[in-house]
Amino acid sequence: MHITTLTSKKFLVAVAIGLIIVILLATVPLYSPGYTVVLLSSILMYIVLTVSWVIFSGPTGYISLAPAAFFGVGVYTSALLGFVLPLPVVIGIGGLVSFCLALLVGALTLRLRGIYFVMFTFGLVELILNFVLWWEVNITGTTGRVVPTVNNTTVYYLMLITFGILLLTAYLIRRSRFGLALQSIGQNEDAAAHTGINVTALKTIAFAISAFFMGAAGAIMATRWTYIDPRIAFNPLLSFMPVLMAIFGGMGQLYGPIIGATIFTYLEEFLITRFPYYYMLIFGIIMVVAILYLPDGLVGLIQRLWKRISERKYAYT
Amino acid sequence: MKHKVLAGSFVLVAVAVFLVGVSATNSLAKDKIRIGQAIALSGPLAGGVAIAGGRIYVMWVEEVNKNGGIYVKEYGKKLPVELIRYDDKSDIGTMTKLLEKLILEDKVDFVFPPWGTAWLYAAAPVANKYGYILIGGPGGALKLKELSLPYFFQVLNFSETQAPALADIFKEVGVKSVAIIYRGDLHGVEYGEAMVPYFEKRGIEVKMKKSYPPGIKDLSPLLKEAKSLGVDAFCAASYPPGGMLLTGQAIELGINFNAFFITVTPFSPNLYRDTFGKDVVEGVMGGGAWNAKTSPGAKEFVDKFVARFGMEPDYWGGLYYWSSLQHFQQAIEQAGTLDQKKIRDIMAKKKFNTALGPFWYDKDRYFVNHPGEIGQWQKGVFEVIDPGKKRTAPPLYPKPAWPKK
Amino acid sequence: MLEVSNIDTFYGKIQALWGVSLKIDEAEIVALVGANGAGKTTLLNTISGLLHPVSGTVEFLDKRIDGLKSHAIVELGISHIPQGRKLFPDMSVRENLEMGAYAKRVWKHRQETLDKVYEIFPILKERQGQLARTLSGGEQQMVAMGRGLMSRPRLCIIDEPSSGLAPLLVDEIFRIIQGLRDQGIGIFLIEQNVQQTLEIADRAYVLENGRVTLAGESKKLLQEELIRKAYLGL
Amino acid sequence: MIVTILDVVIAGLLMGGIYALVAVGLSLQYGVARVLNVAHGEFIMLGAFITWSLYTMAGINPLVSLIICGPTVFIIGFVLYRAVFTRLRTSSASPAAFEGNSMLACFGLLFIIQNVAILIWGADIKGYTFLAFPVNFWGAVFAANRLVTLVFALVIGAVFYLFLARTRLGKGIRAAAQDPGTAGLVGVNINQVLALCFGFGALMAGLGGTLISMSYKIQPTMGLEYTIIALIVIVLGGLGSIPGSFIGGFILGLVGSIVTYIEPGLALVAYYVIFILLLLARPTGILGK
Repeated sequence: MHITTLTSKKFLVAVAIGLIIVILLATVPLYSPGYTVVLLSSILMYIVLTVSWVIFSGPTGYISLAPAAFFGVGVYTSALLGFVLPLPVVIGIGGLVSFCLALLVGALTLRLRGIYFVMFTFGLVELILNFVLWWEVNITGTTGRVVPTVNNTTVYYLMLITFGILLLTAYLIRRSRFGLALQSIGQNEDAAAHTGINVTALKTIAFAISAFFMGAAGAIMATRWTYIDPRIAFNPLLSFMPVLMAIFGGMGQLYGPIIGATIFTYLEEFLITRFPYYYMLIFGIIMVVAILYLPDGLVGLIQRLWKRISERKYAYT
Repeated sequence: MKHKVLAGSFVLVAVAVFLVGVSATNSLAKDKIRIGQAIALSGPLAGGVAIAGGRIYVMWVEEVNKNGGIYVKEYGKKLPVELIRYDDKSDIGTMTKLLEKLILEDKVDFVFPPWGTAWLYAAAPVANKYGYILIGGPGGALKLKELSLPYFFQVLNFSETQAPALADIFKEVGVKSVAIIYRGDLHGVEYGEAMVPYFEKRGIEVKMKKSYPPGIKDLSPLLKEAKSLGVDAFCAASYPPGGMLLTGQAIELGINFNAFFITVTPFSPNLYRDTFGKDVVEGVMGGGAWNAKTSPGAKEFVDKFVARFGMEPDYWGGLYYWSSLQHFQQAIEQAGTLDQKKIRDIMAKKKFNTALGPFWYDKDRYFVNHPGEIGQWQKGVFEVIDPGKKRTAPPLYPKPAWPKK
Repeated sequence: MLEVSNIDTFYGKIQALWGVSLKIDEAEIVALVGANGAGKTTLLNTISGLLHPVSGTVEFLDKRIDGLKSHAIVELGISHIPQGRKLFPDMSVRENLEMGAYAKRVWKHRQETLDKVYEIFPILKERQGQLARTLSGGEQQMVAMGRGLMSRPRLCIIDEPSSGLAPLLVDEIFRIIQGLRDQGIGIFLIEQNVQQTLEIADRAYVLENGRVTLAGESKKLLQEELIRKAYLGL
Repeated sequence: MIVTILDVVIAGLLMGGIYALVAVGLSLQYGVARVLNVAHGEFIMLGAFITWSLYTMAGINPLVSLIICGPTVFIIGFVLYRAVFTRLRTSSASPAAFEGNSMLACFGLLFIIQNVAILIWGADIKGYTFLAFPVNFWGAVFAANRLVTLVFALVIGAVFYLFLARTRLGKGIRAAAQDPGTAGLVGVNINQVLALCFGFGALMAGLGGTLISMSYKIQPTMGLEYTIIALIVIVLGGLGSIPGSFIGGFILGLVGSIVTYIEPGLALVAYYVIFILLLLARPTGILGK
């Protein structure tokens, strides 16, 4: 970034807004009622899943339906280690296990492209789900596990910190050579390979970084559920939600997925509680209409609005 | 950069609006009792909610309001009941979140349980944490006992009461060997495992015991294998999708056993008896037995249910939930307040009369006075065939062959 | 037969054609010459309905066609043989040719038309069961041309038929094009091979930066100093 | 022993027929129209519920319902394509963007259709009994309704294969799948053909729903389960290929049947193992290019 832009007014405004948001979020548990914390934790969870999904899938264009696998691995880590290790350690381990799984899977499969990669990642979730289910029923003789719980404020702060680290990571990746290389893979993978980029290694690392945060999110959220079984931990819904939220928000900018996940989750919550019997119908209609009129997501809408505002400004001056 | 600033302000406004919206609380004069329930209205569990249990809560609220409400001394009047229902999408994370919303934000007076064993398991500690009474409805895992939550009352505890009754019936009619299959989930594992020792203790040989994954589309190999082993009885611990598939395939393939038992599914007259036909299901055994003959209250409940919904209730937990709610209502009236702690203490100690007879909880807050354990379809009636005085009809053994169509 | 009057066409946000006018009659070969990026393909796509002009008109047999979709234009009798062959790779040669007769007007007669096309390109009859993807470049060009003829066109737009072909094959293709003219079909020919094209063409247009800069009989254009310098390298 | 092997193989083929039937329509929708229709199972569900309603309320034979369900669901699919996807195709920046956008739209449709079905029919499981008697093959016994389903699946698949291979419209559909731009140049009305194609995919789903309702109990939330099976089958067999869907379906059916015989708990694990191994070994599917 240029020195002049660093000191420019706009940048200061952006930093100020960012700071206010951070302060607001960090102090929420101090003054607002208990449920806000619960809802924000859940929104933050979806933001973490969506932003970490975008780290890999945004620039490369590979649509991964594996979030549920990495999230579930985190959930199980929490269930297995939660009673013996302190929670922050468990979260780290959950992330690391997901990271390693992603390295393995990535090295094996990232040569698959397009729909085949989509299907593979989806199959992976189901394979792990069904295998864990079989293992628990036939080898350990149970299907459910109890997860130690912590209070809501702790969950909230852990999720907020994870989100902060994730945001920083995502920002640094976008601005780094690494991010540029990922972008070029998305534009033209063969050309990228010819310019000397180690395509497979880069993709695998990006995939694993994104998996780390999903695993961490899983390890945190598991503490809210008390009881888990394979169908709960590896719920395929959690694979689809980040994709939908990212498309809904728009992937061109870092803030797109954040806005997408926030509005999506809040809207869902609103509909589910106000119109429990019609929620899917209304939500479905909103999804179809949104995609018809906002093909570039909310980011596209914001950019268009901004353009109109600034054009009008210039027109008057 | 420009649109980043715009986006930032956008988020800022959203956060502000959100916080303002959330912190606006409503303080009204007490004119009704508000009860919240996060339950599956969509997703894979919605079907189960519709056939078993989901309607009982609606009907109870209507019944209470028809009588003017629940009398609470503290307010000196009868308070009508309002049921606030949210859809948990069959997702456990959504359910816990909505339950906390009901408690913390909507500040409901009481909560009703979600649907499904695992869901109940997740809901119980949440309600307990806030000191809310949770009466366990549809779902009954023994493991919940381990958590020992003072505000949690368990209504269904079938796996430990049904298995011995089933073993006794089998011994009585002369079953020598059984095949057991069970669904790979908490329900299946608990029931599947629970049956084995009771059978073995009574000298009944377990020749086959296999799990199957939820979602499997063909159970015929299991039926054929059991048939080839020549077992007398076939027992399945499954949920409605598996139970319906299993029965359908047994009929289609003409594979019959002297005794055919499924834990969850046959209890539903609407789904099970009416889908396959009264003659077809003759002799099929199922868990969770009671019927209109069990008690006068049961008959009244069936009549009310038929009048309200145009069909019979399920003969699994329906009467239990209904009675647990009647017990709950009497506890509130006796407490004369809406204070959870006071009501809880009364519920834990007192015995009240309900549709299924006297209703009380044991020291672990488990309900034990069952009207029956094992039922069997006989001429279109789900008869209780437990040994002893609960029996409404003797067991039909061997089960007649599936009728040829 | 075809009359393009004063059209402006945009490619996305960029204006690619500026006030282009031209006409083609029956039984004549009209060539379009121009450098890469001059707007040749844009012009063809505008005629065949893949793009629509922002202003100006395209008339075919005295009927306006500039608002029609490409499938409707095929029905009227204009056939577009695209650059780079664009065959259906997983269909057989015969099926590819039959696709040329997809227009309702000619579908019923496809068998007779097919026989005629096989007369012009005997090699295609031998290869009729083969998948298009397995053919050589020359054979693929023949399929593309044969497919173009299957719609029994009044006007044939042929985009770069000689690209990537051996000289002997190019001669063959050009002979066939002349044969088509002799049957009364109008030909609009776009070619890199300017010398050979102008030799067989009756008239020609030169397109530069989206504008027609020269037009006239091709014999005369061949003598033009400008053409000789810019396109023939003489 | 021989009877056991015969048992396992026939059970696998019967199951495979159902899987193929479920997958064929999706293969068409994705292979040609490039819409990854995650609401495919919802169309199957609609077919099943229409059949159920006709059977239980008017006593109409489910095999007769095929004639009613197919066209009804076809019209729904066709209209939906014209209303949503035609516009989406032009507004999306690239084919890849269209695939993402159309998937999101299909999720919306999934929600809408499922909710409407719950409002109309209620969320509970429903079913009826039809042709539920055993048929004996050299000692191996099978359900009549599943045999009928297999026969119809094969007939429907064959008819549709011939339709694509022989008719003008069928050729237009195949041409549009291979190169939509050129198909337009030779006179194919692309928007119409894609909409028809989506409609035909829905039609197959509707017919599949009718046949499935003879063997399985149905509920409004059943769709996603079948969509997942269909996705596996079309990836196994090759996208857009009708014979591929049948090969993929039969492989899945046979694997399921063999594994269920040995260790039922691993049946679904086996599906995904096969699926993942095949993707790694031959990512374009057995009949894919």
